[in-house]
Amino acid sequence: MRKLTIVEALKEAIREEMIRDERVFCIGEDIGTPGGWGGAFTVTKGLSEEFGLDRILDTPIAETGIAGVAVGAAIGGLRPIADVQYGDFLFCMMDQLVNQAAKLTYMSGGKLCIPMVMRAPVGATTRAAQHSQSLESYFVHVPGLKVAAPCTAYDCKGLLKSAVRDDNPVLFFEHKLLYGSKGNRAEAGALSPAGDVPEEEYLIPFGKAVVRREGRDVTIVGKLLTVYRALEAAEILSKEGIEAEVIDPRTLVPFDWDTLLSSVKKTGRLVVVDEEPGNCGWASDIGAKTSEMAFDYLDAPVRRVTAIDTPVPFAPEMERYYLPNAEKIVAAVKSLT
Amino acid sequence: MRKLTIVEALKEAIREEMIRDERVFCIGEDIGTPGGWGGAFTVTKGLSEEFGLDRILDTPIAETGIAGVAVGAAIGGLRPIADVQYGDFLFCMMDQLVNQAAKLTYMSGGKLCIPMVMRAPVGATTRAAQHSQSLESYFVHVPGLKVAAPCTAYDCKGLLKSAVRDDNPVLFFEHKLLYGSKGNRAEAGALSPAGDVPEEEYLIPFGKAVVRREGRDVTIVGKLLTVYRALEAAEILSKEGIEAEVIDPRTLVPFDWDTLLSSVKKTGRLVVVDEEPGNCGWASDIGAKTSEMAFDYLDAPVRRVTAIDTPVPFAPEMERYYLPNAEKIVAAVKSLT
Amino acid sequence: MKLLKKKVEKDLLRRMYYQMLMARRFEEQASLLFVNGELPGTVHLYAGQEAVAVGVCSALRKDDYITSTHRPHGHAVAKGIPVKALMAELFAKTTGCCRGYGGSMHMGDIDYGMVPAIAIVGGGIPVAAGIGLAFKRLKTDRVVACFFGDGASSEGAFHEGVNMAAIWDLPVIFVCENNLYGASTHVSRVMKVDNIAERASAYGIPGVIADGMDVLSVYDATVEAVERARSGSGPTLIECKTYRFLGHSRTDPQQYRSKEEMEFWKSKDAIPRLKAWLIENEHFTAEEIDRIHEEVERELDEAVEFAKNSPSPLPEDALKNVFVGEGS
Amino acid sequence: MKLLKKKVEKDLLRRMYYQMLMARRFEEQASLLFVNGELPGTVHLYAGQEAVAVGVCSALRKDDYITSTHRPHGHAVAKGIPVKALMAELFAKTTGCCRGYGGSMHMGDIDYGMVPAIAIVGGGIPVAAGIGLAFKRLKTDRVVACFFGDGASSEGAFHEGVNMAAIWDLPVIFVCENNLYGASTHVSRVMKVDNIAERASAYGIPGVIADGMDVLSVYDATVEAVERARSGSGPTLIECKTYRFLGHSRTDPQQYRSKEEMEFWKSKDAIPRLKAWLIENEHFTAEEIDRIHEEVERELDEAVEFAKNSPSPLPEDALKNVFVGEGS
Ligand SMILES: Cc1ncc(C[n+]2csc(CCOP(=O)(O)OP(=O)(O)O)c2C)c(N)n1
Ligand SMILES: Cc1ncc(C[n+]2csc(CCOP(=O)(O)OP(=O)(O)O)c2C)c(N)n1
Ligand SMILES: [Mg+2]
Ligand SMILES: [Mg+2]
Repeated sequence: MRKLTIVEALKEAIREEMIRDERVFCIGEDIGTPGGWGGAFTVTKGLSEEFGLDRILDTPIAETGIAGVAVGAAIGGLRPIADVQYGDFLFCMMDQLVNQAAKLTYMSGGKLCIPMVMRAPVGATTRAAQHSQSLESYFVHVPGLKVAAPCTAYDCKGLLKSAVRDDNPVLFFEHKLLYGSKGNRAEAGALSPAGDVPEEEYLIPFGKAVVRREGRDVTIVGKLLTVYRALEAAEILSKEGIEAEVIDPRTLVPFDWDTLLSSVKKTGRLVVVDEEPGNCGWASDIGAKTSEMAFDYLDAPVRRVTAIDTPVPFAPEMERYYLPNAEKIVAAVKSLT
Repeated sequence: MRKLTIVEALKEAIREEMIRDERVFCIGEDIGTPGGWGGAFTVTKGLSEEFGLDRILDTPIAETGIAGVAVGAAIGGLRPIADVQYGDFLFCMMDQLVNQAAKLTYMSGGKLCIPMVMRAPVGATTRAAQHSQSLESYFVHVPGLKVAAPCTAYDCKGLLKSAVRDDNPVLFFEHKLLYGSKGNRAEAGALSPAGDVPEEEYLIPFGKAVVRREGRDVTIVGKLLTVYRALEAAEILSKEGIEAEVIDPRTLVPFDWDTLLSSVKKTGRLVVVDEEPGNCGWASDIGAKTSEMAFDYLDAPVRRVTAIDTPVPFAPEMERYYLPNAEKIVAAVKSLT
Repeated sequence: MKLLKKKVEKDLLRRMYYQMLMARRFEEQASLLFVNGELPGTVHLYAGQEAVAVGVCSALRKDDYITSTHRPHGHAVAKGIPVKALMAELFAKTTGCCRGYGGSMHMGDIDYGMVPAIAIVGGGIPVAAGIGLAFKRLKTDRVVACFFGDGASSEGAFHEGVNMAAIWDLPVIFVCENNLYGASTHVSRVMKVDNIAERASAYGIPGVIADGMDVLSVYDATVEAVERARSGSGPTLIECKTYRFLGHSRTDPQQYRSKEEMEFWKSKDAIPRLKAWLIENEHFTAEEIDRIHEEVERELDEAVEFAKNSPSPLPEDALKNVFVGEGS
Repeated sequence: MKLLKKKVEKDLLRRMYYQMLMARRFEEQASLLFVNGELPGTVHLYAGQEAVAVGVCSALRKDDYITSTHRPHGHAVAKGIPVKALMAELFAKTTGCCRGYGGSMHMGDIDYGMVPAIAIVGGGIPVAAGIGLAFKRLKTDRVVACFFGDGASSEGAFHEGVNMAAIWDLPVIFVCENNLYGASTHVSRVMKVDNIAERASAYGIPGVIADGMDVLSVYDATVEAVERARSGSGPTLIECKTYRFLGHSRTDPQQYRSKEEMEFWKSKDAIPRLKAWLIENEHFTAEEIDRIHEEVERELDEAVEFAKNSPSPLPEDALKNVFVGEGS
């Protein structure tokens, strides 16, 4: 099968959906200008040539405006795919996402629908405090938003297409070190998880996790980049005879509890790996709920391997210390046995 | 000892700190105008007469501006106490709080300090989706912010004074149903926890919890209004022979793990009560960490009694269903035994 | 009183008077019910500003949209949502326009072209721009009118939303209801320009001032703005000088404004003003006007009756409608 | 070239030339080091805009403050932070101006009156207003200059921050560096006015235009604005028409602007322009200028040397400095 990078897979998803449905369009900063980036991470590069600048719509630098316009465009009958250059800037549009996008359907008693996708790149890449945050859990905490966090090209394509067709607002997180874009957007330390993507159209439903690796001794769940960190750790552990099962939830809202709980019931142990800081983060949520729902099956406490509770530091030495990695996961697993 | 409502206690704290230190001032919407509200919940009412409109500074309706100006004022040598009329509007200033206030000290390598207090009323009072949210955990998740969530007049005064003297940004949450303001700001369903407040000056350090009720069978921890819900539940349980220990952390960052863990080690059971939605909320954080740190002491899973994962509905019947209450807490406790 | 630019049909004038009166009486009823403890939550009453909502909405088609604010009752009446559904919403009943999920601050019904009111000050402004974008891209000639207050014009959302509508020539009519106060704060304390309309120049769009106490002045200005919008020439900012007669919200001490000022503005009340004009110009007789009053009272009584007799949501309905299709 | 309003001291001119050259050469070095893989992260280079930073900062006192952006190197040089500390920060060393915590995008040092750069576009604007508020309340006559780009003027934070500075007459100089592009997007696509200075009228403050390729033009405009600010007459918005000579950031394809446009602006380069003027007007001889060049090269070499030889932070230093007093 042909291999695509995540950038290619996302672009293909957008293209297909834009061809399928005239109402679909992209909106964001520097996404369309000919000769420009095609989005901070080149996902929309080339699309304005095909669809025109009306449907690959460059905006002023105005995040509240972008999100608010996306909400309004959805109300008015379009299906926006909005783009924020770095996830960190979601904080500039938080009101529109949390108070409007997430709540209007409910406030209307179900009469209004807000079909919009908000794409946001996250993750630390030596850009320091304001361009490195992982921030998915803020949005998992907001009732009324769906949240995707895929980590393979196959999933990115299939989930983005589902997100575009969903009648609800979707936060769609992408990890900067996974884009796999070649050339001038390659980041130091980037993985390039080019993967099989069929030519035929397919959709992936929200709420279905994937077991990335089977194992009997411990379950490790991560999201985005940390799925790969978990797989690295699993390889190391395997050499020592510990077989880890690695789960990739793919979407955080809805979340596939069946898959995670079956795994935990089998292994009796869970490590949650997350690039967000620990306090009130996603790892705590998974930990608390698993502890509650699988209490009698757990042979050890759920361990959380997260970023440390500090802003993201600049110096690479400190950034490495800040982030979760395979060694930390291995240590956490060993502490359970 | 004299009894003060929380509004009175907060006002007294602000007054004392403004007298003590010329650099302290208040900034927000409708906080100073003579003949106006004195803040959405009357906390600053009367203070502009005493300190002038320069130090009880009314702003345009512009939350990013308020928070940004507070950050800048702190940098320039003042000590702002900023006010947001409803906690829900924190989302309009999220960028300044998360990306600037919380991070500038770190970004500067410790050279800059941002002594600011951001006061925010939270809680549901039949105002529907955009004026009812409890949202403390968003800020607990942000490294670089301290977070207070007191529920008595005594604590409100002592902690607010400490917050003003802290050289770091503090998010100071107040619950609308606890203000105890009489007259025209009284809310349907409000408690009026007027409490003893000494005449003499005192400060309360951050990071010290209080055991509100002793018990041997189960620990219940809440914050703000849910501390009172927990106490109600404890009374009901006591009649059935179950003695609950109720803990009020008072500050969420830093958090007093010693007090909570000693209690849990004694009782072997924990229920966390929170008015925020459950997903990625504070209850999950306390649950996960307690499960991790006190695994061997827990006789039952940590149960979370939270708001449901929906926006806040308008109809009172639905709002009651949305919120945690004593009956739900009682049921949770009983499910553990 | 300013002459109309084109012959205004008799039924348009009738509807204007009817709606202004209904909006006023609706608020008086709501206020009473509220004080009697029959309504939960809070209310921000629209009394005094009726000429704005009605003047604007009279210039719109049914399939045009409006966005609204924390003070939406008048907008809802003017956009034609049945008062039964509005009253039932205040009572938090399933027959309400938001089925009891929204309440006073989120009134609206997209079937009548009113987006559920956004009570985040300024929050509706970029949303309106987005609706305008959709209307334009879908090659309709529909427009959207965006109501907001003087206070809202200080919000960043105003700046971003108006600018986007301007650069893309979107069919949006930005209607600033300058009632002199944002809550207790006088406009002169929060801006250094005399008119909010002047801010239009920062975006390269026309800014016009209308007499917000004169429904025909507002109507005229809107008709012109709607024409621009429908023809693809982009947005207009209309500042309507108006005044709210009652407190900002349930609990307004109201001591930040003087009796004289309040009296002055009450003397400009748009409703008796229109009534006098209608009779003077022989559009209607005094008796015909009386019959409108009777009609309004009857409908309002029916609405209250309807609301009181309607069912409340079930507690567990709270779980519904978080996502589309999980609904009631 | 425009005449100075007052006799400008020789050492001021010397410092201007020195700083502009340093700012330029610093970027050329940084770019080289970056391409060689010696620096982590990304850089937004300031080359081309030096007249703005230097013109503005030359009109400030040491105890005045500046706020900066994602493109801060030039501001930092102009505000007088030692280049050693700047270079060491790019190398993520403990001797850097932010001790390796901030990097290129957060350069600054409050001891030199530069707030660590805020790389959230527009984010520094309300912060600058707040600093102005403090300076005013504390009864100092200090001022704050707030640098931001053309792109930033579309942000809500611009609207809110400038308005607050205006209504409270705060001692702030808003310096918009209009380099024609926000990343790849030309200003004409994101605003309908010709000059950002025109937006000042929405806030009732003066808006002036300076030639951002002429340090003396920028200096003059700033001197006037600083006088207004220090005397309590409030803020000024200065739009400096300028151009960035290099890509927006590390990875700029740069195909959104034409060779001709780039050549045109390079022909206006402020550094040779000042040099010619200095010699022509006999402020300095060509040899004296050469000596400035040598000095800059020497200092820069020393700075790179210093940076390379400085220690890196320990990994666990990441835990420090989250809160004040938990520091290094
Ligand atoms: C973002 C935000 N900030 C503050 C408030 C609180 N608030 C509600 S109405 C209001 C005053 C609004 O003034 P204006 O825009 O002039 O409208 P008016 O009330 O006069 O109709 C304020 C401050 C809010 N709802 N949303
Ligand atoms: C809030 C925010 N949105 C987007 C960005 C990404 N970004 C960084 S620089 C830039 C362009 C800024 O343009 P301008 O303000 O004109 O400054 P210039 O780069 O031209 O100096 C953008 C979009 C950001 N850093 N912050
Ligand atoms: Mg108003
Ligand atoms: Mg620019």
